This record gives sequence, structure tokens and C-alpha cells, in this order.
Amino acid sequence: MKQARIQLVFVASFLLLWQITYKFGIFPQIMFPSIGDISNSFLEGFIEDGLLAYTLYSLSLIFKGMLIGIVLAFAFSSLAIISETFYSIYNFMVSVCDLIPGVALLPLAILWFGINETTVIFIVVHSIIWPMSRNIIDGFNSVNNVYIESGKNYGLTGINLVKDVYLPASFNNVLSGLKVGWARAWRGLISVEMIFGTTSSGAGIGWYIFMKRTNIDTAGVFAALLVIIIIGIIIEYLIFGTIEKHTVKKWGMVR
Amino acid sequence: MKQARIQLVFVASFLLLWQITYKFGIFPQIMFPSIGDISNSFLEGFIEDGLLAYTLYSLSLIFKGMLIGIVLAFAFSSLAIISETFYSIYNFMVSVCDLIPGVALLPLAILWFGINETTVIFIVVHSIIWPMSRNIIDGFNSVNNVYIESGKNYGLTGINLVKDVYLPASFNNVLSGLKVGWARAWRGLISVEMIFGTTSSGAGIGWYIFMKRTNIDTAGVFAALLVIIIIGIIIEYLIFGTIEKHTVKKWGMVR
Amino acid sequence: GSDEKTETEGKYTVKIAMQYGLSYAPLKVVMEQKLIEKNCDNVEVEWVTLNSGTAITEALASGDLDFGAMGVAPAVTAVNAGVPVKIASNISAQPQKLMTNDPNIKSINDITDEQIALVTIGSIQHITLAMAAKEYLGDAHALDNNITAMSHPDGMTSLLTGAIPMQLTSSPYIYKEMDEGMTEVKEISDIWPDGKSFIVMLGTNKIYEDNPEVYEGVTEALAEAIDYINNNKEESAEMLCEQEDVTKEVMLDWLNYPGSIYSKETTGVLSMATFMINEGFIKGDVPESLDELAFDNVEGN
Amino acid sequence: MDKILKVKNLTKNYKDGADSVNILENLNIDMPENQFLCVLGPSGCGKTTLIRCIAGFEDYDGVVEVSGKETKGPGIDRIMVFQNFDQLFPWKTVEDNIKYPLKINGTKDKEELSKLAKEYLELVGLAGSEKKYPHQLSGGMKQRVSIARGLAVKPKIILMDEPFASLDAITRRNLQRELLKIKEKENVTVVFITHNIQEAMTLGDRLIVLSKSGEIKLDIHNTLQAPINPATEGYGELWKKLSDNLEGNSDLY
Amino acid sequence: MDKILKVKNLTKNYKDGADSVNILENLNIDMPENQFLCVLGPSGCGKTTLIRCIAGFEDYDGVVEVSGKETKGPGIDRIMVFQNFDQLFPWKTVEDNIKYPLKINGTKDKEELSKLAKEYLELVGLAGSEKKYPHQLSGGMKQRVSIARGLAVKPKIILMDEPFASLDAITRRNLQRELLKIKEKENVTVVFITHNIQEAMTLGDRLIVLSKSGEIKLDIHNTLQAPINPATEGYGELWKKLSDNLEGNSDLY
Ligand SMILES: Nc1ncnc2c1ncn2[C@@H]1O[C@H](COP(=O)(O)OP(=O)(O)OP(=O)(O)O)[C@@H](O)[C@H]1O
Ligand SMILES: Nc1ncnc2c1ncn2[C@@H]1O[C@H](COP(=O)(O)OP(=O)(O)OP(=O)(O)O)[C@@H](O)[C@H]1O
Ligand SMILES: [Mg+2]
Ligand SMILES: [Mg+2]
Repeated sequence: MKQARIQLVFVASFLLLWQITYKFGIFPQIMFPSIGDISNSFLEGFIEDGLLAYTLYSLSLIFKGMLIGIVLAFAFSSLAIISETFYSIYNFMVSVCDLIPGVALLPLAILWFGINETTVIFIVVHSIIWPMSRNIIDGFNSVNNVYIESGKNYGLTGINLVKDVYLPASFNNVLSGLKVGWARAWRGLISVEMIFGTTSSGAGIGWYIFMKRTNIDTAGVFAALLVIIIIGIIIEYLIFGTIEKHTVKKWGMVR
Repeated sequence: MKQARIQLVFVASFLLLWQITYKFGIFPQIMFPSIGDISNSFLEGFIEDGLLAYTLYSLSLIFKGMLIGIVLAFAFSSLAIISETFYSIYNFMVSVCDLIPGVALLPLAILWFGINETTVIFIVVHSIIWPMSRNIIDGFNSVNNVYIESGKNYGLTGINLVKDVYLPASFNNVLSGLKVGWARAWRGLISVEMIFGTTSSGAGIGWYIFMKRTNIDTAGVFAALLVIIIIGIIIEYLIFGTIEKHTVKKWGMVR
Repeated sequence: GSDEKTETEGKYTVKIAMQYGLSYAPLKVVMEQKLIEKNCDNVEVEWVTLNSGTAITEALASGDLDFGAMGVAPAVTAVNAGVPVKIASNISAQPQKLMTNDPNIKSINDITDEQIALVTIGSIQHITLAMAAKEYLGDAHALDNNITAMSHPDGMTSLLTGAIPMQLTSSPYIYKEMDEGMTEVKEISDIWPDGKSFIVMLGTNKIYEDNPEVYEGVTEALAEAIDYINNNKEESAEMLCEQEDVTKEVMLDWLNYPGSIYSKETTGVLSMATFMINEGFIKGDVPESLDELAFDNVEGN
Repeated sequence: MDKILKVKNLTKNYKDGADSVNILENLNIDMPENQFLCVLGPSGCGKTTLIRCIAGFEDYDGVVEVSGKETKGPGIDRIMVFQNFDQLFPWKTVEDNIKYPLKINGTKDKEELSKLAKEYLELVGLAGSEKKYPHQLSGGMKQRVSIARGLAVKPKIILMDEPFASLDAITRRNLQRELLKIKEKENVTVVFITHNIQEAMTLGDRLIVLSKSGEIKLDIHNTLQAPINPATEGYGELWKKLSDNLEGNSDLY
Repeated sequence: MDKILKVKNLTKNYKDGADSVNILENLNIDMPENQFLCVLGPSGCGKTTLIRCIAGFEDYDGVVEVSGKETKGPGIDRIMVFQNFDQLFPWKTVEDNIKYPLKINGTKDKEELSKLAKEYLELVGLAGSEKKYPHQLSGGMKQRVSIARGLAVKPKIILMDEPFASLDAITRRNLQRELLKIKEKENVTVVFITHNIQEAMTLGDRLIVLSKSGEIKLDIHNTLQAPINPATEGYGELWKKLSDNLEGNSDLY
């Protein structure tokens, strides 16, 4: 594939540039490690520091959070399309809640759920549900009328109309929402893990980054970011790419 | 307006529920202040604590960040539509960069910019540019072919095609992107202010929240959140609402 | 990012980072009374307030900051990791205590798997807990799995609301918590008794070597401020109460509490560094003397 | 025989600005079962608006009754074939576009569904395009699939908005014939918009001409004897009558 | 006279699956300036595909030359009026839809623009709808605005895909007449797709019939004397010839 080749060239140039920057000592090396150092940290991380366990733990939280977030975002957005009253309320809620930073909600979450996974998942859900709902609702609102009218004409109402017409017709927006949500989930999780960590019930990659940062192990920080990036690329190109190919692209809805 | 009435009822019920929860002491009052306390803190904040200055400072950062973010997101997304090579690279970059939490970039930002406004703005820009680009690119990709072909037919190419066809044709997605971006900018800013601190040029509302929290002044925290929410509602309904009314709604592109 | 700073109109801009809270009071005084500007003619001071030692360390390493104040443990970590900095002065000691809402926990030996909130790993609270664990339980890492990282205020509310049974924190939270009926688990304050270094000031090698006058101006200003606080509690309280958002009376109480000690002399830094390295909290060689951690002007241990 | 469709005092205004006008005003139409009504009228006069109101897609003043009951919104008893090319669900294949409405209306058996889809696709001359997606079809092909989809659910009333406009003469004639057959066999009532006077005369047993401003200018029964072609007795007069009532004058066509 | 448009060995395959076939194969068409070519053919035979290739919207094998130069992609010299109803920019008013292409092609003067917009809107019978947005128009009105937009830029070649399909008889006849006038006055070359044999005979000085599989089945010059109507000499024969060459048999219409 041509795309993949271009991307490879891009990554290679980036790495080269990084290494040159390092070599010429443009930045203090303690803050700007070499590619070699980062690779070492990467390997060491997995071999010695249990980076895999941290990663898997974070992934498990993300998947739980995504699952809950997706289900809720769909449920509420669907309801909002079915009921005008609920639309007014939910649209308002999305606008308001999306503004509240997770850190500010942490104390309340601790109060409600205590100190455990649930609190972290709550913050992850909070990170993704609003932007995802925004994309879904706006997507639903821009579905071509003729599809909705066809659907209603053939007897679809309520949730069936949403499921069988709104959803596929705005699938491109929904996918955008999922992509944004997926990224938000990572960022939300890492942030919360970095300020609210626990070593007992399991610790995630955010905690790992935090530890490395505390110990001024910059290469270790970048190695952990590398893990996140690799996972992200896999999800983006394997999962989202495949979904796109078999939906919106096949349907002629996007280029 | 019917919408506004429903929203008013909703807000009133929410406040009532809050006050009842408070009254029955369901949560410790140290964490769950009364509506009255919050209102007092709100007023006091403005009268005594200079909350206005904090707010204005944050707003100035947000607007700078939004401006840069919007310009860059548009510039890059447009380029991505014009050049397939750049598309491969930028789409890849968006997927990757969107995953990297702002906190994790903080060391690099400090390295590049030092501890000052620029670092904070950098993190804000990082919060918004990727999700916004995602929405814009995905929106551009789903523009109906016939508009693009018409545009090309009449001699539009490159940036003119983007400006005059892609942009208005995907304006709904672009607006979604702006809304998500706006919320992200707030959340990004508050987080960075809370976990990072102030710079020599001023302190923002996130820092205000941090101080109030450090002093276990929960009512003060909620008062500051209230400020954020009020600003958010104003922007959402005044700015975005007006834009929607005079664009996509007038054009019959959304319901 | 360090290039554009330095001389403007012949003036050197010295950039100093502190954090928020009572422990940084001397720096507040330096700032309010413009002591550095008084000491050196050709200096402009840029103050920033950050809220993590890590960010300050990173800014020091990047060359953006000349000085930065932080807890002993992160300071030791920074020096040990090779950041070109050393301790330029002690700032304060603060009482820290392991508070609990569980009357059954009276001693460190009563702790099994209960969670302990403290501000973060690698913090002075974390290291003191480890020191106590080593001393009383025989293993420095015995309590590592009990730790939950939470900011002081979050930890306090969690403790007060019962979400968590213990918190290792410092003044003023311990006072507030005692007011709410929380009790203390003794051994922590025993292992790191009042008076031992809590917050220190790091300076870069660069400023120490290239700008000795400025370096001296800053450290002397700090010494003056410490003196000022020790001798003028009333005025200091007045100056500081606004920052801390408490009344002057409360502030005065805090300043007068036996554990609140402001001093330019370090205490226990070397032992803490030794402990951290020996017990594997950081990697490196055990320092032989304080000189490896601090500049010449610093006295103490 | 009772009326299956009653349009009473229908007034429609899109209310899209201060100067918005009534597109339709106090329109009344009664249709007995199995009637084939052809609606003619100049472009922009309100034909689409009329059947959209009947279908229940618009707000309006007045009443639309089906079998004596006032309608509220769209329903499977009145199936619309839109004027729009892009009315098929782009996320479904041609075949699934036809099967889907059947499925949600009770036909669960897979074989039965395939049989029906095949039958109606053959009817519109599209056997072989089952697995294509709508974006892979030509304009006329899309129109034909839409017709097949509408007919397949065997509605009581079918509302067709220029369904044959993009079809070549032969396909059009075949479909006209099939439509008439189905109408008789399934006892359907048809409202059919067309710009083709000849088509209207061939198909409709009742003919309505709307004026530019949306009034009923002519509402007559087609008394010509089938098979209707230019040689049929009375053809010329009827043609002239319709043509004259269509706004403007015609000296050609 | 030199050829303004040459289609050489045009082969088009949408390559949308393992079993995708050539829609057009080795098609050759030469057109001198000011020719009016009407293309007839059964639904789905490749008419739209053909003019999309000429317009430069598709990848294809072969060469399309305009005034002797090979085309690369779309250009203002070949303006397309699409088959699609929704080809107008929904974010522009009717008027602005017409003005916009003029503006980007050099007409900067505001009054001039308004005058042109007004002129062409009157031409298609839509004076008064200037300020409407496309979504407020009927199907036929949209089609007419698209035609006005296309004509207003005075292209060398205009490619029209069933432009009059949704118009009533009178409007259609008027537009046919206007189109012929403009063609003569502006020296335009026209490729015009229609399903209406009579329309093709009335308008085209050259007539092409495509077979079901996209081959040129008939390519003749229209030698009838204008004004062409059913009474014109030779009308019947030509009609029969075209009709017979359209796939299938016609005994009606
Ligand atoms: N985008 C596409 N992808 C794949 N196949 C296509 C595409 N567009 C058209 N086709 C196929 O090409 C053939 C010719 O289509 P085209 O649109 O050119 O027909 P047409 O002659 O214009 O028909 P009509 O009169 O119905 O508009 C059809 O079989 C159609 O299925
Ligand atoms: N959604 C709408 N909003 C506002 N006005 C509309 C809307 N739809 C149609 N109109 C107006 O209503 C009138 C009638 O439109 P309608 O679509 O019913 O015409 P029509 O008879 O079907 O015409 P055609 O034969 O061209 O399809 C037109 O003047 C049109 O401008
Ligand atoms: Mg219509
Ligand atoms: Mg076609």
C-alpha cells in the first residue's frame, strides 16, 4: 500500500531527526534521550519492570470504560433523538458536563465510589461520553431526511428507527466519535492514573509514566508513550480501518 | 422557547435535588456544600478573591489556544485534503498524537518553551488540535461527491476548493469539531493549571480551583466550576447556537 | 527554552519556582519584600508557582529555572539522577503524621492491608513511611502496596469521609484532621521527627558557577526571610494569611506550632539519600558527604 | 363503495420566512379504493407537497383520512416512492433494501424474502443487481429499485412522485403495464405524479391538474377505453383538455 | 472545421469487485464545434458514465481531447449539468449558486453578476426565487437552477444529463427552445442525454443510441427540417429508427 509506505518514510524521518537533535546536544540529554536509550527502556520495561502488566491493566480499564461510555452515549443520544424533551436536556447536559475537567470530579467520584477501579472508570467514562455524544447527536441531526422518512414510512419508530436508520446513516460521524472517544479514554485514563494512583489494586501505564517521571527517567517515559502509540496505531488501522472499509467505504458514504 | 423552558425546569430540579441531598446529610458536608454556600462562594469569589481576574486570564489563554488550534487544524486538514501524501501523514499523526496525554508532554513542553504561558498554550493546543482535526477530516471525507465535482467543474482547485466547497459542505462536522474542541480546551487548560501551576504572567481558574481544594473549600471549588459552566452555556447557546441557526439550519443541512 | 532569558538591559533575570503552601513561606517573604532585588542590583526576579516537584525538576534540567523549591526526597532524586543541580539552602521543616480514622490502628504494626493515602510515590511522605517500615517491620517496602497516591486535600477528604483509613500528610492538614477527631499512628513522627528537613531549595550548577553574585543574593535573601519569619511571626502571619486563604489568627497558630521550623540548615538529608539508594528507591551510589548533594554554602547534614 | 383516502381542507405553508405563502389551500380530494389518480401540474406547483402531506411527512392544516380514520404521521398503509434518487438506504444492498421493509413488517422467512426480492427486481428489470449497493447504480436503476421496494410491501395506497421520470421509453412502458397489473391484482389505490400527459392518460382512471398556485384546476375521470393509445377514441380531446389546463399554452409536444 | 471534442478508445470499468465489467468499451466519438449531440439508451447502459468521463470526473482508459488537447480532470470548458437533484450548493441561495461560478471565473462586478443571475433565472422561469435556498425548491426547480448555473458560465461544451426529466411539458418545451437559441448564439457544443425520443429529435443535430452493453448502436445525423414536430417530413421514420434501435421493442409510445 502506498499509504503505508509514506507513513513508514515519515516515521523514519522523524526518528532520524530525533536522533540528530540528540546527537547535536540541542537539548539537555537528561530530558531528551536517544532513540537507543528509549528502545532499551522499552525492552527493559517489558523484561524487568512488568510494563506488560501495567499496559494490560490500563487496557482492561479502557475497555471497561469504553464499553460503558459507548453504551451510555448511544443510549442517551438515541433517547435524545426519540424524545424532544430529552433532547433539550441531554444536549444541555453534554455542553455543560463536557466542560468539567475530570480532576475536578475526582473528589466527588471518590466520595461516591470510594478508592477503587470504579472511580477510575468513572473518570474515563466522563472523558469519553460527552464528546462521543456530541458527535453522535450532531451526526443524527444531519441525517438526510429522506432516509428517516423512508424508515418511518415502512413503520419504523423509536429505537428501531435509531438503530436501523439514524445509526447507519450517520455512521461516519459515529466512527469519528468512537475515534475521538478512544483517544479521550487513553488521555483521561493516563491523566487520572498520574494524579490518583494506587499500587495495591493494580496500576496502569499512567502510573508507570508517573513513576518514571518522578525518577527522572525520561527514556522510560518515552518508552511508555511508545507503548500507547503502538496500541493506538493497531487499533486505528486494524480495528477502525477495517470497520471503515466494511461500512462507510463500502457503502460509498466516504471517499 | 420550549427548549429553554425544559432546560430551566431541569436545572431547577437538579438544584432542588442537590439541596435535598445536602439537607439529609447523605454526603459529608465538607464535600457536599449547600447551594447557598456555593452561591456565597461565588459572590465572594468575585468580590474578594479576584475570581474575575483568574477567569479572564484563563479565557485569554483559551482564546489564544483555540485560535492557534483552529488555524492549525484547518490548515493541516485542508492540506490533507489537497495532498494525498500529506493525508497519509497527517491522518497518522492525528491518530498517534491524540493518544498522548498532555501531562506526558509537559516535560517536553517545559524543555522547549520553559515555564511560561507558551507551555500552557501548547498543552491547550495539543488538547484541541487532534480531535478537531479528526472531525474536520472525517467531515471532509464524507462530503457528497457531487459538490466537489461541481466545484472542480467550475475551476476550483486546492485551497479554494477546500474553503468554498469542503468547508461549507461539512460545516456540521466542523461545528461538532469546534464544540468538542472548545470543551477540550477548557478541560485541557484546567487540568494543566491544576497539575502544573501558574506562570509568571498570571494564574487562571484552574489554579483557583487548586487553591480552593488545597484549602478544602469545596464550595469555592464548585463556585469556580459554576463560572466555567456559565461561560460554557453562554458560548454554546449564544455563539454556537447563533452560528448554527445562520448556517447549517438555514441551509437545511440539519434539523 | 533558556536562551531568550538572561541579560536584558544588563539585568540578569533569575527564575525561581516554588510550590503552594505553608512550607514555602520564606520564599513568599522573599518575594513580598523583594529581598533579592535588595541584595543584588542587576537582578530581576521571575517567580512561578508550580505544584509538582517533578515539573520543577524538569524545568531545572531544561535550564529554564535557576532555582526551585521542593521536598527533600524529590530533591535528592534530582541530584542523584544527574540533573545539574544541588541543594542551595534548606527552607523548612514541617510536622508530618500518619493520621487514621480507625481507632483500632494505633501502631504501624496494626496495619495489614489498609490503604494509606499520601501525596505521591517518591515523595518525602513515601520515603518516611518506608523508613518506618524498615525500622519497625523490617522491610522498607512492606507498606508499598498499601499506598494510594492522592493530593493532600483529596486524601484528607477521603480520610474524613471514611473512604480511606489512613493518610500520611503534613501541616496544616494534620491540624484540621486532628480537629475532626482523627488520631495519629505514632511511629512516623518518630522516624522523621520535627525539625528534620522537609523543603529545600535547589539551584543549578550553572548559576552557582557562572553567576556567584546572583546565587549568593538569592541564598542570602532566603536566609534573611527565614530570620524574619522566626523573629516577626505576627507580621509574617499577616503577610501570608491571604495567600493561604485563612485568617491571620489561624496562620499565626500554624507558624507557632512546634513542628513548623524555618531554617537554612539541612537536617537528615544525607541519611535520607542513603536510605533511598540503599533500599532501591532510586538507583545510584551512596553519597559520602553532604557536599555531593549540596553546594558549599549549605550547612547541616 | 367507501372512500379509502380523504383529503379535507388541506392547507400547507412551509412557514419558512415572513413572506411564506400557502402552497396548497383548502384542497379536497376523495379517493375510492383501487382508484388510480394521476396528478399533473407545472413544476413547483405543489404536487410533491400534496403527496408528502398525504404520506404524513409534513405538518399541515386540514385532515387526511385513510379508511375513515385521521392519519397521524407516516404509516405503512401509504407507501411513498420519492422523487429523490437517493432514497434507498446506501448501507444496504439492492436486495436488502427490498427485503428490509418486508422483514420489519412480518415476513421473517428467509426464502420467502429472497423470493419476493427476486420477483420484484425482475419486475423492474434488475435481476442480477441484487448484491450491488445503491451508489453503484445509475439514476434510473435507483428509481426502479425504489419502485420495487415500494410495491413489494403491498401497501393499500401507494404514492408515487414521478417514478418513471428517468426511465427510457421501453422500460417505462413495461413498468407502466406492470403497475397497472399490480394495481388490479392487489387492489391498490395509487396517487401518481407525472409530467407526461400521455402517461397520465394511459395510467389514470382519474386525472387532476393543479394550477401554478396549487389549486385543483381540473379533476376528471378518464373514460377512455383501454388499451389506451393515440388511436383510442377521444384520446385527442382528452389530451387537449389536459394540455390546455396545464398552465401556459402548448403548441408542440 | 476542426473537432472540438474527441473521445478516443474510451474504456471504463468501475473496478468495484472481482466481477466488474467494462461499462464502456473502446468508444469513439468526434464532435465538431456547435454540434448538438443527443444520447439515447436504456437505463443503466452507461450514458451518465460516458459524460462523466468526458467531464473528467472518472478514471478511464483512452483519451478525451478538447480542441485537440488531452483533458486531465474537470475544467470550466466542459460544464456538467448532473442527473442528481442535489447538485446545487445548499449553503448558497439560488442567486448565489448562479453568481458563484461566474465570480470565480472573472466576473467581479456586482451589478453585472446580479444582472446575469436575473437573466438566467428568468430564462428558466424562476424569477422571484433568487433568495431561496435549494432545500426550499421543488425537484424541477432545482433542476432548472442547475441548468441556469451551467448556461450562465457560457461554456464551450455543455454536458447535460437528462436535464428536463422532471419538468412539465410546457416548461420543458420553453427550455428546449431557449437552449437551442443559446446554442446558436453562444456557439456552444452540447452533449445531451435524454430518454425522450421526441426531445432528442427536436433538439439534436446528431443522435447516438447506446446499446444495453454500452456500445454505439446508432450514430446518425438528424436531417429533419426545423421546426421539427410530428408533422415534419421524415419524422415518423426517424422516430421508428431510433425506437427500434433502443433495446427491446416498442409498440406503444
Ligand atoms: N459509481 C459506480 N460504481 C460502480 N458501478 C457504477 C457506478 N456508477 C454506475 N455504475 C454502473 O454503470 C452502469 C452504467 O451506469 P450509468 O449511470 O452510466 O447509466 P445511465 O446510462 O446513465 O443510466 P440511467 O439512464 O438510468 O441514468 C450501470 O450498470 C451501473 O450499475
Ligand atoms: N422544504 C421546503 N421549504 C420551503 N418551501 C418549499 C419546500 N419544499 C417545497 N417548497 C416550495 O413549495 C412549492 C411546491 O413545491 P413542490 O415540491 O410541492 O412542487 P412540485 O409540484 O412537486 O414541483 P416539481 O414538479 O418541480 O417537483 C415550491 O414553490 C417550493 O419552492
Ligand atoms: Mg416534485
Ligand atoms: Mg444516468
